[in-house]
Amino acid sequence: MTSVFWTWVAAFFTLSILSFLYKDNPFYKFAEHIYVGSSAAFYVLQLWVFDVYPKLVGGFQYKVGIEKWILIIPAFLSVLMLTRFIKPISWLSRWAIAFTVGMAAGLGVTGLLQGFLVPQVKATFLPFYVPGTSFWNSFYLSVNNILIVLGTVATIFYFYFSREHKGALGTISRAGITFIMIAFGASFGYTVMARVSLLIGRMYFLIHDWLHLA
Amino acid sequence: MVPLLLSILFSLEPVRNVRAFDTPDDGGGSITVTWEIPESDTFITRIEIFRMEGSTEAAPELVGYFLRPQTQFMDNTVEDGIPYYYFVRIRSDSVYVDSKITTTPAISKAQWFSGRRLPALIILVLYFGFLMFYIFKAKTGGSLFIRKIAGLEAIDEAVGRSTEMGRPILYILGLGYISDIPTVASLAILKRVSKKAAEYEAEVIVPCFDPIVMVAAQETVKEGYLEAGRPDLYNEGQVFYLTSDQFGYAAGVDGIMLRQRPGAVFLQGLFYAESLILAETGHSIGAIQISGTTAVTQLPFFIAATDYTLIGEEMYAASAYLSKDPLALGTIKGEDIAKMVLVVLILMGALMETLGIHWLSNFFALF
Amino acid sequence: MRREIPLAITFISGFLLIVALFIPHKPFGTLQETFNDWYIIVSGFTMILGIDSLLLHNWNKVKRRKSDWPYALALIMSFFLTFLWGLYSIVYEPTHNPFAPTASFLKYFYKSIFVPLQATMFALLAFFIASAAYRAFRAREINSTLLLFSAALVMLGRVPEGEQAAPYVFGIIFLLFAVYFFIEASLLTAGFLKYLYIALGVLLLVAIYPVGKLLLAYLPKIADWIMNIPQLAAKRGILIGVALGGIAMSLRIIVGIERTYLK
Amino acid sequence: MREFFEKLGKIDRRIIYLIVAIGVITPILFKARLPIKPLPEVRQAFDYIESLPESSTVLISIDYDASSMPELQPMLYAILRHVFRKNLRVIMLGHWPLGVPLGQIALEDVAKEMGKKYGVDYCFLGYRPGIAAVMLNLGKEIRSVFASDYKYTPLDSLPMMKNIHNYNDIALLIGLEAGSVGDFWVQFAQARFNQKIILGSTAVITPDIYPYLQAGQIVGLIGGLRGAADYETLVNTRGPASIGMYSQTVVHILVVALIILGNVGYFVLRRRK
Repeated sequence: MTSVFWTWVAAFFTLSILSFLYKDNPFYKFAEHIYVGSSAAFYVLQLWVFDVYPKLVGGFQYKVGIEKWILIIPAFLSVLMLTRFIKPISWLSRWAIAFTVGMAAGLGVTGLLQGFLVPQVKATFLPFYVPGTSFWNSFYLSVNNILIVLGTVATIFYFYFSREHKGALGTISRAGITFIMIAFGASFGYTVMARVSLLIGRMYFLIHDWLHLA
Repeated sequence: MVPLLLSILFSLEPVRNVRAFDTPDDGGGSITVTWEIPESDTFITRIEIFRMEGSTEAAPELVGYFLRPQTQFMDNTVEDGIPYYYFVRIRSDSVYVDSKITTTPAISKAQWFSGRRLPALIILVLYFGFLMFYIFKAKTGGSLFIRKIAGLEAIDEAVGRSTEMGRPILYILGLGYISDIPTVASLAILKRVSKKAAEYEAEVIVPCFDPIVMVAAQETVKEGYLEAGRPDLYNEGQVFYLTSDQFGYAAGVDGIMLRQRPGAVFLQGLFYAESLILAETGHSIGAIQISGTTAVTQLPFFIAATDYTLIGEEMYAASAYLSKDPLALGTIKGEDIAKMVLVVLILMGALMETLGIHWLSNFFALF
Repeated sequence: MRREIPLAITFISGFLLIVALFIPHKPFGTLQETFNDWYIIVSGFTMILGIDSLLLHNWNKVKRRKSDWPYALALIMSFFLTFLWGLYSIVYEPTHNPFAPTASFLKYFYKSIFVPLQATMFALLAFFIASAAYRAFRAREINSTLLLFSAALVMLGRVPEGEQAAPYVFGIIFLLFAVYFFIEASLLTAGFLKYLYIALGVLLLVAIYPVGKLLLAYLPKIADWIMNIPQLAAKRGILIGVALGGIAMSLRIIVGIERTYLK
Repeated sequence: MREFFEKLGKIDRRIIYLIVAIGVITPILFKARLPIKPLPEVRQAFDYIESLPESSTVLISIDYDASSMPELQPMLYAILRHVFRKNLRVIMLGHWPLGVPLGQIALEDVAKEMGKKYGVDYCFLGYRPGIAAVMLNLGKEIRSVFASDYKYTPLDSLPMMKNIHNYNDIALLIGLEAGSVGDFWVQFAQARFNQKIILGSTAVITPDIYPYLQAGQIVGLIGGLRGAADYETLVNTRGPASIGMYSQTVVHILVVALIILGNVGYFVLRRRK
């Protein structure tokens, strides 16, 4: 019996959200507010159980020496953040923000350098001629490589900012935007299937689990 | 039975050239052991690595094993400064044979410089050099040109039109945390938007996904209002937190769009699948929408559903473009020069690969 | 002082992280993880500010009886009910963890309220992707036409039996284009352009059959090729730009040129 | 006439939503099915499970959560049906704490349907933090990370677990992936312990997993809803995936048709201006 009840609850929320497609209405408003409120609480619990508790409380319990006492720094930064509750000294919270923004910058440099810049440049070092199993196979593979190298270069030129896109630069950057547009179309088309899968999942739930029609 | 008999017939050969040495470029606490496997490796069912602490006389301890032929093992259970000796045992079912014990002691220690990352350091220093050079050049005067970016030109117009219609402006910072650069770039655009809004006395609403981003956004909007000379118009309730659930956030923002009917919607920052939910709802209420993200997978949806889109790097250039700060513009020039260097590098690399010369790509593979 | 100290903190934390990339020795080797742990702790406490903001925002609506205030009340109540349910699971249930498979929090709240809400919101995308495609994919000029074609090819190339439908779909598209060119041509006075349009129209009509055959035989391969060659090239170009721009942005933050939340 | 084309260029979005909804619902309601030709990599996965001797043990890892459910849950049901039908034993665990319960729901469902007994034919271990640590310890002794199952029953009290200690005792590992955990499985369980692995993945990450298949590091790959539909076809059950395939094709064709209609309206109006 309880499982029937909970299936109805799930179906109610599913339909309430879907009703949004027609127009804003009390059911959507209700579901939306319940969703925002309960998910906020959900993430507070998740943050506590999976992050803060093991990292801070667990850290103070199990770590030793410097590794333990250094945890005073984040605890202090946390307190600074909370000074926002006290208006006259709320500017102290900027110190904590400063740390997080500095972290963003540091991680930005190291992450982009290692994770994007170098691997992407290296992956573009492709030979213009590939020996294949036959003439046409070789031709096909070589043309593909040439297209990748030229497409990458043209796209980079599209992002050249400090000169008007006229003349040769204009021609290359227009080729770049052509590549970008083909890419966006393909990427859009590629995603449709995954999104429709989600809808099928919900519809199947309604028709099969709730209404027992199929 | 058959492998056992065979291994007795052929007698299992021990592995050769066992070497143990401090793992290079690490923070200590690790020794790498390597060896060579004899030809008859098809009989091997198990490889075991043994360690002796202090001297070759000490009792051997099993520190690792493989169930398939491998020639390298990293022992991460060692302590720095203590000499260790190793040998490797290979088994064919119950039959086994040991290698010689390593003769030189292996002592692990931490390194102060990662030689492996030298190429990264070179590239970084060069790039920073370009950027700093153009920052200093900008300092000594000389104006820099920057091409028109339609999405940024449209900001003032969007804020203005929204004000004319008597509607608020909705600014969405996406799902990024403050430790993501796109979020910081978005804050720079938010500052400009809130300054303009303050000049027009329009309201800016900023619902947030992450509490730290909310705090930073509050400070940013406050600064924007202050720069416009209207700190009196700012109230903390404009920038508020919703929820840290991706689709809960999308549901909440959709609700705000439908009920507060903003005239202009800014979608700037890091977005995931919810991008299209937000952009389509924004379109359905007839708002002017200016989007921007570095998330390549979401760009097609922004292009399709919003009026203007800042593509990738354009978003990073935005703050320099909007502030017209010569120092920031200097870095844009530096970026462009680096781009040209990379283009040359890519073409050169491809050409070298064609000719069968691989050192450049090997240099880049070192990371 | 109010400005210098934050700038100094930003500089030091950013600079240290960059330097740490090249030093494996303690404490630099693990600095990134250490900072990440700190960040998580700080963000955990900042959540208090977030929740305060959310609840206050909605409580004000209730207090001032703004329109839709009952919903704001529902939001506040759902927050506390969920939170208390989770606490109940922590304190009274044997696993002491609301996210354990046996916890009532996960079994009922998560499965029957949270998941349907999340999944349905996500599923709305199927509708939006259709309406956005319909509205935006117009063959305005050459680039948007290419966008349209690559989207249609990949879309049909991904589903079973897509190659059966594709020849008809593209046949119709070619036919329509041909008709369009003929109409254009009929309205022009004789000249190069007129003959060009007629030629293009004829070309499209002739192409319908071979292109259909080609799609029938190779559509999934064509879709893969678009994803693997031109799509990859453009994505790479964008990512290289993003990396350069992001590093420059980071440098601007570290040296204090970029200071959004400070004057 | 002009009005007609004008409407064609500006169909109300709600009508589009309705068309999409009908396109999805009708095939499900009428249980329409497309003749599906399974992809070779899915057949490879199926054949491998087919070849396992009776009462071998299969480990299933749940590495996804609710947002990937529509793609991976049908896959899991189809795999479980196949595995239980072959009288294999199932151990389930997972690395996404919020997804693990979804795995349990499916396991209990299918076990009930096929009359399987807990502890004898299947068991559920749950989640332990630390992806790499869990995987490495499974290479030595499963009890060092999972001393007990999710109900705190010691593993030794479960008859099926008596002789199960490490990868040597597990015939096959099946990982259902929405993120990067699959890479870890290959890196640790396959590369170090030669564990046979089949991965099921969401459409988004499938391209990242293909190289493992080509390199022979995994013995089968089931990608996206399409892969799930293929598997359902092979196992000969009618699940949401194969039913959904018809909807997929219908919706894709509908969207392309809508784009064409929109363009017809657009061109006619542009001509008239």
